[in-house]
Amino acid sequence: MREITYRQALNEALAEELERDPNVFLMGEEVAEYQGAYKVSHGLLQRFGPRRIIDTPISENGFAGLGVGAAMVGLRPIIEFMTFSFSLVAFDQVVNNAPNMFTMSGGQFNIPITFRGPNGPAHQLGATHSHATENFYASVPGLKVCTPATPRDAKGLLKTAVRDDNPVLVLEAELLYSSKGMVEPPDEELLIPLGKADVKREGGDVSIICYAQTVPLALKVASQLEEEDISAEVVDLRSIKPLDEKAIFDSVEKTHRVVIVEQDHPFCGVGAEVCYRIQKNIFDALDAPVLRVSQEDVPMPYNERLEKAVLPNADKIMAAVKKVCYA
Amino acid sequence: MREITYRQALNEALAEELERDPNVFLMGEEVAEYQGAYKVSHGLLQRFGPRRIIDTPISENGFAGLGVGAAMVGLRPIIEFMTFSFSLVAFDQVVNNAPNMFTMSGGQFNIPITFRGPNGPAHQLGATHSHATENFYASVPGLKVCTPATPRDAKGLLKTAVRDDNPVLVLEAELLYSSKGMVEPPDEELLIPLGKADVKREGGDVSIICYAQTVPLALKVASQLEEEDISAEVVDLRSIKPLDEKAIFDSVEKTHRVVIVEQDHPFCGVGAEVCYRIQKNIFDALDAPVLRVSQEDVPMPYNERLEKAVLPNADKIMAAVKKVCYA
Amino acid sequence: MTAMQPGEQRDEVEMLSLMLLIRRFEERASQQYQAQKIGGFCHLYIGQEAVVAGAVAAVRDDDYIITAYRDHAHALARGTSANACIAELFGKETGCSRGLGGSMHFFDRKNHMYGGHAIVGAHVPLAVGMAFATKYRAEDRVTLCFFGDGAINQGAFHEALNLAALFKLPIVFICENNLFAMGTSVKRSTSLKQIVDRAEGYDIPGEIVDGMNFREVRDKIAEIVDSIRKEPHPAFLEVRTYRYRGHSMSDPASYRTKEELEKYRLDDPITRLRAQLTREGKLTNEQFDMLDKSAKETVLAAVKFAEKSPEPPLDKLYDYTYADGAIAAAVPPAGSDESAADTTATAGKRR
Amino acid sequence: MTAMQPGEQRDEVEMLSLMLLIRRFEERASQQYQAQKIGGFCHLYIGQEAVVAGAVAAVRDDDYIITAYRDHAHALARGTSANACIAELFGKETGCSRGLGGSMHFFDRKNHMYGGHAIVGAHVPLAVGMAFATKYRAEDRVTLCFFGDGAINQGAFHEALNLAALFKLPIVFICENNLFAMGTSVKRSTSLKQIVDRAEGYDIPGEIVDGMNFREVRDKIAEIVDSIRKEPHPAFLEVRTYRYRGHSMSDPASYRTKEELEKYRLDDPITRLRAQLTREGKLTNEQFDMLDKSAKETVLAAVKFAEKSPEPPLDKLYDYTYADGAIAAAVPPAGSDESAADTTATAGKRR
Ligand SMILES: Cc1ncc(C[n+]2csc(CCOP(=O)(O)OP(=O)(O)O)c2C)c(N)n1
Ligand SMILES: Cc1ncc(C[n+]2csc(CCOP(=O)(O)OP(=O)(O)O)c2C)c(N)n1
Ligand SMILES: [Mg+2]
Ligand SMILES: [Mg+2]
Repeated sequence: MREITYRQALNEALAEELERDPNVFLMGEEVAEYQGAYKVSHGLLQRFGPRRIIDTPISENGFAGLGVGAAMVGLRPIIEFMTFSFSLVAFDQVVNNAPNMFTMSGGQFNIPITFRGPNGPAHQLGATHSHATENFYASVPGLKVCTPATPRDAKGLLKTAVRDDNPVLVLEAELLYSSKGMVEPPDEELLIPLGKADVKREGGDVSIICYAQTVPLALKVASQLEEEDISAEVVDLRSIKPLDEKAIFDSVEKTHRVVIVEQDHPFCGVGAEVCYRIQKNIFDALDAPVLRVSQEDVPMPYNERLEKAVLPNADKIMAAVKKVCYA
Repeated sequence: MREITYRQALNEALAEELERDPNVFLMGEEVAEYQGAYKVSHGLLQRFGPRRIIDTPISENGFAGLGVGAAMVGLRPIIEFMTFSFSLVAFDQVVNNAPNMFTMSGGQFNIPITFRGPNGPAHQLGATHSHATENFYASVPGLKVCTPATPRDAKGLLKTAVRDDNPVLVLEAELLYSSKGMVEPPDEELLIPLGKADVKREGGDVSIICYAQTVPLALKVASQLEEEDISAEVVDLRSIKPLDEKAIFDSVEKTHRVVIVEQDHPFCGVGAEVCYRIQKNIFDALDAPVLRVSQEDVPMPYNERLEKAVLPNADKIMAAVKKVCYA
Repeated sequence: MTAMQPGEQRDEVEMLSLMLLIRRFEERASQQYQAQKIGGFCHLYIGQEAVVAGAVAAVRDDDYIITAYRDHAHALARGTSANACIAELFGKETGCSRGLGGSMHFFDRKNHMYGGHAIVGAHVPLAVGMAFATKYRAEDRVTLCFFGDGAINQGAFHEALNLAALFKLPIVFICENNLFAMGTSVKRSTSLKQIVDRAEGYDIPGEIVDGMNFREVRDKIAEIVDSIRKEPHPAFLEVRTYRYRGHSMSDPASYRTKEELEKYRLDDPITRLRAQLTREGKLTNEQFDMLDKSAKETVLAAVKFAEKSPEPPLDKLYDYTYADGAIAAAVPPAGSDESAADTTATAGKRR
Repeated sequence: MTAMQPGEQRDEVEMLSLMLLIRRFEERASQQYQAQKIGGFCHLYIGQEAVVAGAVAAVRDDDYIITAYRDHAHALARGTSANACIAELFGKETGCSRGLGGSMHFFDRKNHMYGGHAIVGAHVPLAVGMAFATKYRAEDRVTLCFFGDGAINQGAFHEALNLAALFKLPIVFICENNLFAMGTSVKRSTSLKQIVDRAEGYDIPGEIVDGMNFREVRDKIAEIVDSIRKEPHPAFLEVRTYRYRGHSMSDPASYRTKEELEKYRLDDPITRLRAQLTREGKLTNEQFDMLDKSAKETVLAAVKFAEKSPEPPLDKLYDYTYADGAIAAAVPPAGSDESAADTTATAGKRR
């Protein structure tokens, strides 16, 4: 194991999959000559050449669809959205063509494509550039959605996504690109299955269910809670879809109290889905209502103070935990 | 009161608002010369002329954006999507430009636009043409979403939508276009507020929460349940956003048991949101887990029998009701 | 003119019988739709037969074909059986999309028919992706992408054309201009005098051809494809044609005059090819009647076949969503006939 | 040539001082960004000043203007105060978008500046809608829609141009071709030899103008706008310009050579207009220095103003989402200066 950044982990995953399978290629805006808008694809053009690392014009709908078509005839495209806010102009290709093809063709055409890029609010980018898209995409049958929070998960999930025979969205966290963590050495194959949550910290009093950018936040709150003698378990979903019900239920059966920390908007968000499943399946295990901490239900303002107020934060999580614990 | 169809009700609403306010216009594919793909705009071209009833090419993203721009400078566009499945190619305009403008401009530009058209599965149209989009749009702050189930609601909600100073989506139900119901005479102004649910049938044992195409289904099941001595209350949400929490909670406080019948996909759907709010706010009122009946989480197959199996139906609702009642 | 002589490759009488098969198939589909044996939307190709027939006559069987929702003819032209096509309309397990796709979503991987796509314009980027893959693998396949005159005003179309031109992909964009998108005539949807002019905006060579004339379509596409195989590049072809029926089964088509329709009917593509062949002594009236009878019988037999076919099993409802579901095992893996992606491994093929 | 003589309308020395204001503003913004007083993305206009200055010099104050995210200059050119612009960058309540929009989302309704839009290409349909509204109301306003060379490959752009042409809307599409979209040069993004050729694909008249030359830009736009006011129609203008800085503050712009940058710097639009005016005896060196000093002072004062300004109140967080929230009362109702929608009521205006 060695310590690398989340960005490096993604870069290694890309390089390894490009190396392993000649059908894999990477396409997107500024992925090649510019080395990636966020440098995730740094060095790949030099290593794999312009046939496999391909810059595009600003045509998300066009190149997302190009990827789906290439996948129909046997390639395994990795399509980078510079950010998932820009995937909204390609929405139809992602939600209509990619996930429906297998059904509509009676199973003749599966679509082994990976859509990846940063997702969710970064820092003061304003309303158009701060979209968290996980609930949109997870709602669509035929898609899979994962949301790594650590370098290790980023590498392992991305590699698994590329090998999956279905369309998979890897929703990365821009604010975590420079964060560091321990990852297996490059010569050890690292694959993390989709649909397996990870208990990032064990605890007995409350389950904090989180993913992506909210994981470090939840861990921080969990440490603070220790001082107040509340033992929080931090469950990192890692995959939104498939969702690891078992891991969630196991934790809740133990703690009986749940706070979900999500980075999307609350209405019909990930928290709502997780909550539904918990109360449906283990209603009697709950000693308090499930609470969620999400973005406030407003378009993202630019002003820093307001942005902070819109985002989930430690105070809000803390308050929610206390509420469920003293309910 | 007289009996008219849902389609006529919408047509009257359009005509009355066009008549009332010269800033209102109707634009979309085949709305004018063809008299509407589903004849909702029948006769409007003849009455209001081509300046205000405007056919477009197949350019949903273009004319949705045109509507938003026109709304920025004082017009009140009604944009028809032939079906909301086609709104997915215009997704960016609907979720990025329309709802964010007011915030981004610091309140200088509100967007008084109505997007309307049939939404949700119709009959054997297959995976690309059967999208229920309510959870996508309701998840976006800045949008309002309503889903009329009766001719009266269709007329009253559409008229209110046109007068609202914000972007409102009126998600109509194709399968109900020819259904009939009592509506106030044309000389009586009919406005139904957004955000007010309607108890379509009173009952004491279980709350069936529904909207749009699932309302007649729920009412049918409620009658059947009577024979088995279960008294079901049918709450028609009418608006998904704003959501009428009070009406929901009032019903649940009375019945203590809830089945949500939605027409979208389950994952991060409307049912999940309604469930979250119930358990959060009136946890102790619940005698059983909240259950939802939705589409199965698969792309819509063409085959009729499979399509029926995917959709919510009376049997599924019945089973869910019995489960919550005998829990 | 370096066009190959497609006449050497595809027998014209065979192609005439294909056109007859398409016509009789669509008539039967219309009748079965009215008898409510077919659900959903159903768009007929009657009047446009020479377009797809001319196209398939000009290309190899392993070239890629993809189209919009008016797709029955494209499957038939590619060799999908009438049985599998009617069965699809009936939603049967024996259908070319297992009864899961329906009229608008015909697929036939084996015959290189890549659908049947129902969101207007949205399949044009897919076609570009298919052409991208052939170039990536240094194959000399050409992709034929069919779409209607209505599709050229979609953003997806625009982005796809620019990408194809930038990447110099081996693809023919074939606009089946039947003058209407539902009830909207081309002149009300497109800001141009002629559609083909739009190709210039991408620096893609464009041409117009008479879509009622099988030979013209075939020869023009053969010429284009030939030039693409020599040096990959995109091309645009506006094919002027006409649909005799309404847009879909529910459309009375009152937006056009009887006279207009009659004018085009007089120019019927089947009548025309028949007359050409007869004049040249390649076809007798008796032979034609036989071909037509056989087409009718094939379609009628297909209806019987479809009627007797089973529906897709209910208990597999959840198996069609992800390729790792139970159904996947039964399906040839993606790319099974498109191996060896690395150009270095494809000796003898064009780079 | 029926162009109005814009020189009669806008004093060229005034326009030079606008260009100086823009330049000094952007330099200060750069510095303040590095000092972390500005968050998010920040895209500078330095090098392109003649484009927007030429444009505003050619139109009326009540013509509509809308642009992409590189928008500081467009607001300043429209008369938004430097105070309100710096305050917006600082996220202050006194900002032109109340501190809620940020660098990419400048708005100023009063001055007919309709944003600052950050999704590439997505504002082009909005512009078409604005032009639609003016025609609907039979006003003789013209809409100027600015966008970058990168935007022309977006579907939204394509659909918008076709709609504008079909509906004959009074709009000028102004492509600020600065040769790059981030690190992607035009020749790598666009399948055309020159961008303006794309306009032909919509039957929209297109022209090219030297964007480093204020007078050329002004005169060409004046000529186009004049013709549009006579008879509404869309027009396309490719303005050849250059940005001296990186795409945004974080871009070292290593995709281009120092020589290329130097070549354009020698052609600096401010230097050029200054030289023209000096040569013609309309400006002395002293006057120029005064103008520059004043620009610098204005901007510095604006920084002070912004620093002292309050932030938008936290307790109104929920009031900016819907127009029926508390904030709505404070805002002039939509269309307040665009009354009387019915053409019959707009006597004396062109239909
Ligand atoms: C994005 C989208 N918008 C609208 C529709 C509805 N629709 C289906 S076919 C059609 C007309 C298409 O006309 P054209 O492209 O000319 O093809 P043709 O029907 O003439 O073969 C329309 C508007 C759709 N399927 N997809
Ligand atoms: C749909 C979309 N895709 C990608 C981006 C990211 N992005 C922002 S600006 C830009 C380059 C635009 O270049 P151009 O249009 O030439 O304008 P310029 O920056 O030169 O003014 C890109 C790719 C975006 N904002 N929106
Ligand atoms: Mg057509
Ligand atoms: Mg540029």
